[in-house]
Amino acid sequence: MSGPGVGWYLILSAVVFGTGALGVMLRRSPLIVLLSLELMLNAANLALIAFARQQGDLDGQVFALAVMAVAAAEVAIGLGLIVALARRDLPLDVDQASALKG
Amino acid sequence: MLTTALILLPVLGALVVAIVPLPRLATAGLALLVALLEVGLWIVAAARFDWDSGGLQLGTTREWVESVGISYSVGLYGFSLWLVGATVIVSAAAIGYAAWVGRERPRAYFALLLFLTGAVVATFAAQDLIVFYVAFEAMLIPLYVLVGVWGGARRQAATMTFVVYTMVGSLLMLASVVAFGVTQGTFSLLESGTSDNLWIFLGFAIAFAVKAPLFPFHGWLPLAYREAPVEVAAVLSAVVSKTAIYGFLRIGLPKFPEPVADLTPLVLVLAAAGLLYGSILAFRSPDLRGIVAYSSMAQMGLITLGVFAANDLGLDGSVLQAVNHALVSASMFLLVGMVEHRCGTGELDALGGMARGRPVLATVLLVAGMIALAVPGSTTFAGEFLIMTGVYGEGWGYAAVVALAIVLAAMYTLRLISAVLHVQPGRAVRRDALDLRPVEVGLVVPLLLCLLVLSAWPALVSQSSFPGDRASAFVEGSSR
Amino acid sequence: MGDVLVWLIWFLAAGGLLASGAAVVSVSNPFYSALALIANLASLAVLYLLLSAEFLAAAQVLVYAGSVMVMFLFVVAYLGGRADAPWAGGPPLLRTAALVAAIALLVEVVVVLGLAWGDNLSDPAEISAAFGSPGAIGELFLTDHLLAFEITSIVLLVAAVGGVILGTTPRRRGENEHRREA
Amino acid sequence: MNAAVTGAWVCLLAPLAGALAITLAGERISRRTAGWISTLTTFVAFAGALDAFIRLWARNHGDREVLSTAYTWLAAGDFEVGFQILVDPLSTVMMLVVSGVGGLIVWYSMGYMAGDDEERRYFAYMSLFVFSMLLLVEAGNFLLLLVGWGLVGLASYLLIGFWHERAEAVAAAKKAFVVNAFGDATFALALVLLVWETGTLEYPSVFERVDGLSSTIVTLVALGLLGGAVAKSAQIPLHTWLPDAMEGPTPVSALIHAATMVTAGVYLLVRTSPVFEAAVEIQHLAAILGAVTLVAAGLIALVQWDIKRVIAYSTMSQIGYMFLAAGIGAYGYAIFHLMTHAFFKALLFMSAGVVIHHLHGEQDIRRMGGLRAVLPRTHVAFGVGTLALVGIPPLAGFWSKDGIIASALATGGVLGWSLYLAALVGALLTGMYALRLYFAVWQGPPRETEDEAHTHASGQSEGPLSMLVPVGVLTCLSTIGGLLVVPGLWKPFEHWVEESAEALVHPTVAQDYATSVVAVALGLVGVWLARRAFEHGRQLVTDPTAWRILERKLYVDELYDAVFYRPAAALAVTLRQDVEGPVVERSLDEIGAGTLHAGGELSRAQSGLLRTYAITVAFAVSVLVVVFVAVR
Repeated sequence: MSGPGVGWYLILSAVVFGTGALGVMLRRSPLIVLLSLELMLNAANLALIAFARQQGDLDGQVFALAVMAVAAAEVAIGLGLIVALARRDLPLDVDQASALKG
Repeated sequence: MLTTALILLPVLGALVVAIVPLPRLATAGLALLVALLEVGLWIVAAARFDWDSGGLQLGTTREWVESVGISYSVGLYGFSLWLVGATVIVSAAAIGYAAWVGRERPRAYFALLLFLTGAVVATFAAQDLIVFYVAFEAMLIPLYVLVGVWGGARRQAATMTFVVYTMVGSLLMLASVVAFGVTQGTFSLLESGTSDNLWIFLGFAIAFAVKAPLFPFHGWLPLAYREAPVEVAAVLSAVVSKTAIYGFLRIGLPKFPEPVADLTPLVLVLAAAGLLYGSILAFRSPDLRGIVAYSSMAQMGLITLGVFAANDLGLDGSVLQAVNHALVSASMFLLVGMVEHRCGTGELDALGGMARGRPVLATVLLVAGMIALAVPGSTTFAGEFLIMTGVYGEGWGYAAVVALAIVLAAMYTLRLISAVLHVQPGRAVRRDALDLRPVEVGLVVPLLLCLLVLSAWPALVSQSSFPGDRASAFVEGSSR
Repeated sequence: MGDVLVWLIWFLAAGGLLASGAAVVSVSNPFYSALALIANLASLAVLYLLLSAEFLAAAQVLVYAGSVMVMFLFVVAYLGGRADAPWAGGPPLLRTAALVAAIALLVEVVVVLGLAWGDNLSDPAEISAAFGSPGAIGELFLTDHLLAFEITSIVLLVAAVGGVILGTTPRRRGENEHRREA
Repeated sequence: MNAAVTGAWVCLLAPLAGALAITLAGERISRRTAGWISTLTTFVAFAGALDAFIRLWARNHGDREVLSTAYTWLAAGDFEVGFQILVDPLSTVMMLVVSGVGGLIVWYSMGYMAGDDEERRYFAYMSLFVFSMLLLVEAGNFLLLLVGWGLVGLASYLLIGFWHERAEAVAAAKKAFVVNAFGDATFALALVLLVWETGTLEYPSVFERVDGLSSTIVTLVALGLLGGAVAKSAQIPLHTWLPDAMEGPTPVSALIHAATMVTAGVYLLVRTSPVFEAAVEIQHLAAILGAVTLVAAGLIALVQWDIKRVIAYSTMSQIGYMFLAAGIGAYGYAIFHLMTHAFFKALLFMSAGVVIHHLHGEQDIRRMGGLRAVLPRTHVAFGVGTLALVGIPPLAGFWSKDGIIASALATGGVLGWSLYLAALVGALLTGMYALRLYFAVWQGPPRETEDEAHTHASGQSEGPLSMLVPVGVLTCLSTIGGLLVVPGLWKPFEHWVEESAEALVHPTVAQDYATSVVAVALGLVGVWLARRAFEHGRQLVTDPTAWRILERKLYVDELYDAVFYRPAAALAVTLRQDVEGPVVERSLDEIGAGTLHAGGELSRAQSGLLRTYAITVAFAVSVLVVVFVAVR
């Protein structure tokens, strides 16, 4: 393989993952939280695919595909929730959706 | 394969009973039929069992989670087969009693009882720690529900204490199971070696001590035995408590030789204390169930003494006594239930004089009581004698405690018998309270017949419980 | 020469990835945020190609950027102006903690990678030409990972049903209320 | 199988079969049938015993010990105990006594119990008792002996409490059982020691190995066995249950509490004599306890008003003689006295039973008197029994009791002389209390009310044939039964028994005759004293303090109550109130409350804020990464 080694891809993946995590932890808009989550999932996918390349084993790619499917499912549910929130005229703010407070 | 069948039959029976919407009577009949089939299956198993070798038989082992060494592994040793035998017989009697009394929501009730039976059998057959743990826990679920839904007035409190105690024990045991399995690289009891880790052993020991219950861990016992439906109390004290003994015999002693050696004095002292404590409390208990419950606790102390004596006599004696106590305790609880059913109370003050005009009740209660107090010649006496002789090896004091307990047992059992049967009728005893009905006789007498057969030949159990009748060699692990 | 080209493409893709990622998180309008994520996905697809994952790259673009993000944009548009929420807010302690946690994770990963750098991270296995082709992946899915495949499909189905239920329930209740009022 | 053994097995199992048959048949058979089943099976047992005896007799001297094992009853590891019987001279004698006297008494019961509505139960219990007693005497090892030992206790419990609606009867039954359970427990402890020290419980093997044991062990074993014997035979200090046991039906008192079960302790001492000979202090202790009991019981008997209690104390006293004999090694005489005592004491009880039957359950001798005219035949029987008890030649008691006293004389030393004196005092006391009873019941003016006299004037007054025949047979046996041992002339009985247990002392003929003169003289003095007291209408014990102490049985009951029962009961109450309640049960509440509290505190962490959760997870993950790296 020419070009950068797997390690570089992994570092890239880590940085994107960290960015996504920051978004999840800092943003209050549920839409952006959801988008940040996608970012984290994609970072993980990148790592999976990088390892698959390095090991020469397709299992990693298969796994990444499964992750994509699950991410799609997650988006469907997440958007459904957001829409439901909006329908009930609730504020779109994760800090105010705290009915599960113990 | 036969072992798997013994486990699955009641579980599948429970499913069928729970799902098929039959009328009340048909449900009860179906459940009883399954229970009797289970007894029949046990007889087949006993007939196929090679008693001369006494080693692990009729088993199945299938890989389950290979990477961490979990397998579905079940099978029976001589002593497991005897314990399973006691279980299936007691369960059949309990289910029969429930059918006779007629519990509310019969489908759920009988399904739970059958499931309980299957779980207990699986516990006695488990040869893999994970299987053991799963079965041990599966046993608790129906018990929680049976006590919590069908129990007496204080059933909530009874269930809560029972849950708290058993869950603490279970969690400790889970930790120990995992720790043991991971350090050994396998969860199979057949393949794993021994461990000298005191803490892992303590996790198991406390779980078993709660289940038995041994002396300071018996806080759940008085309420649970008083509030549970009487046939559930019978199963609880008769066979569920014996899973602790199986645990000690199959896991505690063989797998943890050094911790056992370190802790034997402590366990023996606690067991002896429990024996006396239970006997003394039984002696002043104000109601029938209290007497039977505390005497049950005393007996568990006695059996534990035998186990931890860890010689041929003690171990054979404790298996024999475990089987005996299962049958005795179930008969006593069922009889208590029958008396309570007639009088509406188990208060000793309100009872009495029931012997007059009720010869069958009197005879049956007397026979059960005499076997319970270990009159010489009974199989319980044989068991106590073996345990007493065995535990003498650990110190003369223990043998003396057992001897003292014999006297106390005579005192509290006679108190129970007299309070029910003798002198003038008590205020709760109606003149027209019936003698035992044929159905009731049919429930209790088979248990007593088993006891009488064992009394005529206790060696039947004591000789065949361990491979080659070398109990101490078995627990020392050389035969694994 | 080929090496240099690959490095160049890699740098471009990586730069796009990081920049668009930062944009996703930092832009205050979800609409732009979603657009930035599309750019992010496109950069990723390029990286996948470099890693011989042709099928995944295509799927990434078609499924993710194509359909999932479109759904996103639809929702953002549907919610309209109300969707705006303040960027951060909350106690400053929270913000600090979030930063610390994210940086800690990053540092840890980098340290771990650094520890393992010398092992065999830089000498990837030899692969055949079919590596990452739809055929190879499809074969794996229908043989070794059949169960995972089926379960994924069930998850998707459940998610679809869930989405429908989440979207429809309140409207029905609203209708009933209207009827009752009328 | 050896023929002698066959008879013994038949002897053992016939009563068991009877008991089972009666229990299982329930109400399908009449009461009378139940009585006949019980009686006949007991006589079948007697026939079996006779057969065993004759066949054993036919064998050569020194070859009269047959051990027969049916199957392994209990086994664990190397330890095995068979269901086995030992047929030897000693056990055949006991078999004959038990099944013979037992058969007569069961037969007698059919008349005595007629009309009781639970006759079937009664006969089932009686058969069970006979089986248990036979098991006790035939047992071929210690454990089976203990089994029989416990089962006779059970049967005794059942029969004492037979009239279970009477609170006294139930209490007496419980007391008897618990005291005997204590004895069983010490007995069992002795067996535990034997198992550990000798590895076996078979008589011959144990007796072979007993000499090799340390003296401490042997002493403890002997002490344990003695505890069992003392409890079963109601010797001081475990004697309190026997007088109370008189609450049971009179035939039960005759069979269990006079003729057979209570003498089991003596049988035990003789059967296990090698153990006691190896622990000679304990053997002497048995003799001393016997001597104390025979005097104390004789004294207490002087102040009793209940006809059955007088006889019960006399039983204790006579068993004291047997203990004395066994304790000094006069085994032949101990067993001989056991047999003659079974004859004349059963006779006394059964004739007392006729009296009680006649008086509709009246047992107080103050309301009796002058029955001689009403019950002439019973009077003769009772008179023979009384004289045999006192030891007037040539009646049965004379030969056996004087043999014991002479053996004490032959033992010599301080111990021998003390025992000798005690035995002689006992002889005097026997004359006093026996004749006091006789005079109070039979002589003097009739004290019956008129209509009672009428009721019984119709010839049936002495009961049905089933009562009279056994009384008659026992009268004959009490008269001639002692002739089996005539000092200086022949002693076939003694020789027979000593094949099983070689005696340690053999009184010379001179000692025998000298003793006889003294003892008979003392007995006659006792008779004379009783006669004088009766004629003057006063009691033999005149001092009120002494009377009270004796009437309260030397306060032993009160002592046990204060030392054992009350502390145990108090301990139970204390444990229940102060340990079980507050510590065990309350701790649960505290655990529950603590859990709730902790839950409340912990639930604060559940803020409901998504972002805090996310941050927590992130921190947790970063910690986990460190852990994983560190672990590797």
